Amino acid sequence: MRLALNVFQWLLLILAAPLAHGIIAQAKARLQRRRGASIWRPYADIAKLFRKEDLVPPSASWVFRVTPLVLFGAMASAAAFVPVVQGSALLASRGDFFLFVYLLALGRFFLSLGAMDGGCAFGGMGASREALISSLAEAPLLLGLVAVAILASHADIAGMVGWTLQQNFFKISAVHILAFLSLGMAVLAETGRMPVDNPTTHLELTMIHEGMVLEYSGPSLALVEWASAIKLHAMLALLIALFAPWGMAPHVSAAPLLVALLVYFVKVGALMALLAVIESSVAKLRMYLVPGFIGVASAMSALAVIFATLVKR
Amino acid sequence: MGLVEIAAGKVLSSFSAFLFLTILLLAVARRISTCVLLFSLQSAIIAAEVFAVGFQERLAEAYVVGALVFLIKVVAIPYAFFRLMERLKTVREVKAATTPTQSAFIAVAMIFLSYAAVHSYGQSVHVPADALAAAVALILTGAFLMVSCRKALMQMLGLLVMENGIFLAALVTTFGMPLVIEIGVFFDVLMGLLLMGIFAFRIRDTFEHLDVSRLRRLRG
Amino acid sequence: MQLESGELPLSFLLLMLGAAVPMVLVGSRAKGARLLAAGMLIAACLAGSFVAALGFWRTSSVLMDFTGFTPFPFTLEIDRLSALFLLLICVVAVPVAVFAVPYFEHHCPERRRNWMWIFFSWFLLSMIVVVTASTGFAFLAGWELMTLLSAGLILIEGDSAERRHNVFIYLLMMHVGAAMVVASFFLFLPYSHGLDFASIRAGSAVLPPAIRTLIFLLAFVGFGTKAGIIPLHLWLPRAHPIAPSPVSAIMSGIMLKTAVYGFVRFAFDFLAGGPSWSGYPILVAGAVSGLLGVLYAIGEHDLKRLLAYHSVENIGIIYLGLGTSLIFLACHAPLWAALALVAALLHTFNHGLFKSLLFLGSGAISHATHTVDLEELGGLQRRMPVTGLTFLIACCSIVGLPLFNGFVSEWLTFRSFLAGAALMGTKAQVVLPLMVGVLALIGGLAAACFIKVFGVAFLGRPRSTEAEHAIEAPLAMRGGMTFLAAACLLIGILPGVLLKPLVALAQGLVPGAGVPPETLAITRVLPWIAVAVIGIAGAAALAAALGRVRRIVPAWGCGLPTLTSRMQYTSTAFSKPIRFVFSAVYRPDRKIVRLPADQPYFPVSISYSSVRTTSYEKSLYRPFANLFVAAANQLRRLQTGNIQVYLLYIFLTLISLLIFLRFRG
Amino acid sequence: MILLLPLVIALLAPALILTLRDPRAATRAAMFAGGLEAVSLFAIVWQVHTHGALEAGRYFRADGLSSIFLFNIAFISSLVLVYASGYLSHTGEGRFSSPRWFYALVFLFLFTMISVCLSADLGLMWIMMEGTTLASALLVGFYNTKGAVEAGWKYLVVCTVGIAFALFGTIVLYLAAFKAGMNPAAALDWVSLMDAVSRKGFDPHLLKLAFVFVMVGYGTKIGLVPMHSWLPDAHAEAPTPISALLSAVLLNCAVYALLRYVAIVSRGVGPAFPHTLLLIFGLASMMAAGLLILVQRNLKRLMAYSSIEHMGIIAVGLGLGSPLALFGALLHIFNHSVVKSLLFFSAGNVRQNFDTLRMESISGMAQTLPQTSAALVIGCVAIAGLPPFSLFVSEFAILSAAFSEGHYLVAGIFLAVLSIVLGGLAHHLFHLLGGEPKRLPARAKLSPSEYTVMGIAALCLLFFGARIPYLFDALLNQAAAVLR
Repeated sequence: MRLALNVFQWLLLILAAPLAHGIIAQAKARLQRRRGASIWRPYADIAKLFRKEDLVPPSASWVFRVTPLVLFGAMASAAAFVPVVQGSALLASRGDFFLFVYLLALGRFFLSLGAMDGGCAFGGMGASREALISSLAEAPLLLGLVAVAILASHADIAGMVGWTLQQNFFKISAVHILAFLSLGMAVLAETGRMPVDNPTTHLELTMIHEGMVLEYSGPSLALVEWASAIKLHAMLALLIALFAPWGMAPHVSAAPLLVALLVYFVKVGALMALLAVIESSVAKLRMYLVPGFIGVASAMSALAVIFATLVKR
Repeated sequence: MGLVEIAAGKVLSSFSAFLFLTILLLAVARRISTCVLLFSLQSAIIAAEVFAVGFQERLAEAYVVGALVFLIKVVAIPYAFFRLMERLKTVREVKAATTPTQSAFIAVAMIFLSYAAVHSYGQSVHVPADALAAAVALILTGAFLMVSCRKALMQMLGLLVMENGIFLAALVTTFGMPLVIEIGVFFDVLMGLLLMGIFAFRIRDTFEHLDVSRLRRLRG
Repeated sequence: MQLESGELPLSFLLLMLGAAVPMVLVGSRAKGARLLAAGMLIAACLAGSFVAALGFWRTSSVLMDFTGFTPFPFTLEIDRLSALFLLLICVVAVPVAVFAVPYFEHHCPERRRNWMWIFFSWFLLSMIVVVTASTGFAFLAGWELMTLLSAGLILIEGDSAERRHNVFIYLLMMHVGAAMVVASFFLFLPYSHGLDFASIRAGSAVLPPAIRTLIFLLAFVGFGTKAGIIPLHLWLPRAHPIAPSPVSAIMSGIMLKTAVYGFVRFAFDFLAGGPSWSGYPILVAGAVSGLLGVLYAIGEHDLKRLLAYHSVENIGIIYLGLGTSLIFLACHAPLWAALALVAALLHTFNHGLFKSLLFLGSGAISHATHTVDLEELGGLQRRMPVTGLTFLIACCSIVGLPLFNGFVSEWLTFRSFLAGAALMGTKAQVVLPLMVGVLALIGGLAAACFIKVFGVAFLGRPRSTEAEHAIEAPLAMRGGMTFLAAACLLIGILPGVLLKPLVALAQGLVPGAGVPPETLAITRVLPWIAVAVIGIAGAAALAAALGRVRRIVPAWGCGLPTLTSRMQYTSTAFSKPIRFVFSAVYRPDRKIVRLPADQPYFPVSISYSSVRTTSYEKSLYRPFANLFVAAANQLRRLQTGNIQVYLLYIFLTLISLLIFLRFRG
Repeated sequence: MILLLPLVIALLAPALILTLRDPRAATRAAMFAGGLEAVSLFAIVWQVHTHGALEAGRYFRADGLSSIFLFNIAFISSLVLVYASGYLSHTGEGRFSSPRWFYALVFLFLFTMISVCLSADLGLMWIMMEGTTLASALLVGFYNTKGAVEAGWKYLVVCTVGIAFALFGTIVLYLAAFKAGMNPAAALDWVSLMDAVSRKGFDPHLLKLAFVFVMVGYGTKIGLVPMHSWLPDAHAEAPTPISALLSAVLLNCAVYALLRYVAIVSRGVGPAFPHTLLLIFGLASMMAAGLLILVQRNLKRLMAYSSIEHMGIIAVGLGLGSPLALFGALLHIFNHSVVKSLLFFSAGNVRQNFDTLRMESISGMAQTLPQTSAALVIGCVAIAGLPPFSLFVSEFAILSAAFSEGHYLVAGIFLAVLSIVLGGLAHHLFHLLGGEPKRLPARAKLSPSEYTVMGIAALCLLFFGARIPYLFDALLNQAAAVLR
């Protein structure tokens, strides 16, 4: 039963990921007083791409072709770490957040290689910029998680969520606020959202993530897009699970689970709205201001770790 | 025994006055030939001293040694020096690095120093202080000559003066070393002088001077 | 020589290593003789792996005693720690030797090939002596020989002023380091009966604290010089690139590890943790080496220099683990000390595997293209598929991606940092968790660097005609690389193979330690992750491949007719953003020259150069060396050539001695 | 009576050789005499080993300590004579500088050195020590060039002055014995002195005074800083076989002479005083020579400074005084002799091939003179104290003694100097061996005689690095027993 629930959570994270993209796009459109496309459009896009032919540059090797698969595999596996409606997940108690973060890194590593394999300038440019941002963003991401882990005295995600669930919402500490902020910033950098990267840009010189996937088409592009949607969704879900898990089902039975699912939708919806607000109100940072942005996140996360150890004392 | 010792000391100390005089003169002498003569005189004094010791201590060996000193140091070596100077046809000046006045003061200082040294080290050795001081002063003078004079011949002479001092020290402290050893030492001194003579010729032949302070090709 | 039961394999190994030599000497110019020598060497290494495996998994202690023969006690003994390193040496040496057979034939001048093999086998033997020695004499003899023979191998390879200078720096630094190692051994002497390890262990119990501290610091700096921690790394990026690739592989993959072995032997086995603060300098050295090492690596475009800097980085990671372990030891937390030690030792082993694989890959590249300059490479994946795949596996391993072996050790290191948070009320409680950030930064930058390396060298279009006409390496080379790559994957997915005996080893070195649960956790979870990632990727492949057409079309060229290789990002361009952000580390001296100068907007050529100006040699070592040379010149001046002055020296010596005697004697 | 055999041979040989005008006949005669000499010396060593100390009259005696030096003399002089036979084949006839004069003087030189080691009387020892200077001065000036004459003069004068102080020291010791009531005839015999010095209560003040003078005197001959000034000149300007003899035998003989005094004085006033002086001079020599090696420009001067450094090491070993240190120091004496001969032989080949020893005008030797280069590399590795060569063993022994005695400062300086020296040697060696050859050698291959001696020296270094033969070990222990 629990296994089925875990598989359900996992499928939810994967299958609803394009929907999350669609909702954010819709929210942004509304904020910008546009009508916007349907929230289901990402599904249509993916379906359409799956039907198209796969164009491969002449210089590309098998690395180029394998990259979308590895990326999708890594992201989908990472999604198995994140609890959604109850305090555990498929791999949440076996693996820890380091594994989660490094699975994301695995995907990113291959995506960058795939970009370099295209043999044109934009792939290299995108990979180079991504390399800078992601190498810097890894530290605040891990440190933020470490702060929470120290408070929870658990390194596995299930344990961390379980600990938070037992806490009173109103007794939340400064560590949580700092960690949440730094993690949020790191998530923005990791998933390539504003103000670090503009996911909807079509101006080559400002592209990072888009630059990397420029040479992909057809099913490969579909997998890449889907994988990045999963990544965003999983990270949002992780933020929720770590900092606002309240409402998750305490035990496996139908009614609490349904409530938990609804509560989850509300919470993730709120986060998406927040994301949309940020994306509509903030300009993209210049490339060389990004390290400063990540630096702030790193400082906050380090502070969070220090506070966490002080709190534990 | 004590009486004999005191008597020997008196005899020996009276000689040491003459030795100090030769030291002073050696320091201020400007010509090599003068120095050689002074060395000869000095050796004669020492030879006399050897005989005195031999007489007082009734040591037959001492007479042999005295005769050797006389023959080698008073006669043979000065003669060889004069021959050498003739053959080398070199400038006769000493060419010291110090002026005569300075040298004189240094010589006086060295005599004082040797008295001080004998005073400090010679306490336990019950020998006449004057004679031992003279020996030490001779060693110091020899060293001074070798350091201050630029002529190869003067370095040889300085070495001989040092050797005189060591010999005298042995004489006044222990009435001389065993005869075989003394003869061996004399032989070494002679051979050393011979070799230095050979080298003096070679220096003159290859460098066309005898100024050892200008032998500075090899350094560092 | 005393023979005991059970050491037959070891004697076999030693004999084989020695026996390779006369074969080559006698065999003159014939290739067969060299093949025979290589074969014997490989057989010896296989036998050695067997002995080591027995020692490592079963702890069958093996002893060889030459004491009756040699002037000082010379015994070899394999305990678990030795067995681990012996295993590393033999396991890495086999594929490297296989790789070296065609490599030496192609790259060494005819008359030097035999010497190459002779030195190569002696070099391996010296390292085996180092890790199995159980007396100070044997250890130090092996230690010095190791340096000497590796320098010989570098010098045989070729001759140029730069090479000589680099070998000079290598030799000198190694000697100074060895002097400290010598001192740290001998400092035990007044308190132990001899220099055999058992007496040293016994003697260390009665060491006064000051001597204990001194030994620890000397061992730290002495072994650190060999390991290449910053700022003692000066020789490392100089010596590795100029060695033949198989030798670089051994030097970087194994030789550096002997320093780790020595340090672990001293800090854990002999000193049982050293002074209470001992972990912190190690931790700082590890962090500094890791960060700066990877940053310097990113700035390089000579592949072998880049890899050499990555050795610095990885040694940094190993030292982070060792430092953490020492901190835990000082805080009386044996379980976590064991965890951190396991992490460090596993990373040592892993680094041996993937770094030698990387250097072999660079050898295959230079074999195919005659260059290791990244700017001249590109598109090799299509031309050298096996080299490319194995190199990619090595890249993933060194970056620490899950499913590859580097991840396991880095993960264990992360977890030991995290465990530090539970050390209530100590400095470590704050410091260790923060190290997570440092290691994360190191890992992120390493990933950036290897995206650059693999992307520029193997992917995209070739940047030179040599790269365009590259052909795959010969079978032996491919075989060697494949073996190592398989080992990386095996440990990456099933780390339990090594972890179990490693935990036992750590328990031996850290008294009172249990089995760290983390080691069990990672063993359990990784196969699942592998199944998940590969399964999902496979499913996605099926889904994407169903009835779809794949068509090869030129990439869009912004309207230009074709894309050329000059339009690709170069290695320098790729690393530009990171170098820009960390310009404080590089202090680059950038120059842009536009020609002709009077037409800035219509240049015929633009050349850009960016040189790192931070130089340890200039700012740290030069002044030191100059000091000695200045002192020597002063002394030289005292030797004036004037005999009167010489005599004066003698007189003054005598007089000062007399004065000394008068007043003090 | 066997004791007198090598002395007689060494005295008769020059007379025989000087009568032979044909250089080849002279060479053959010298080889023959050298062979006899070596055999007779080995016979003495064997006799001492099996029967204990030998005596011949009042003036000659050999015990364990002398036998190890005699062994050294026999081994090195054989190597040198064989090497010289090839080296001198091109030397013409001149006043005191023809092959027959060369061999005659070499045998005289050997005579004096063997006598030093066989003397039972400190006075005789002094005479023979001075004799070594006299016998070798002409050999140092053998080439009669400006440099050779200058070096010869400096050698003669500086050593004679130094030795004069040793005579003074001997006299002071004699005085002490005399005052303590010893029979004057026996008062210079080292056995009776060693016996009497602890029993009869010599004046400690006089003993110390004597030792200071002897230390400075024989220290000059050993080449300890700051009395070393003659050494680089003489070694660099002498013909190569003589450089080897000076460095590998003469310096050791001076060490032997000093050791006799150390043994006596240690019994009289305790070992602390002589050992302190040895340590001070040893360290000064190591440091100064180690630094000076860095800035040398002449290959043989470089090696001369290395000799000074190694004499410093030996002095430090003797100054530490523990059994292990003595073992190391005595072993180091032999090891250093072998390696230094090897190095000087290689330097001789360099000189014969390029007609210069200035290191800046030589390069690319690895290509042009591969065999000599190999010898040079082996020699430099060995002399830097690296395994697998024997100097590693002896330095290991001295260092471990320094540490176990708690002389941390000494040990620290020792280690630092070793690194400095390695740096200097590697720097010079790379320059000589690497790069493009500046000129072509006269003859690239070694002659069989050169090949043989250099091979023997190298193998000896290697062998002693792995194992000290039983006989040699026994000799070392006998020698060390004398000093304790």
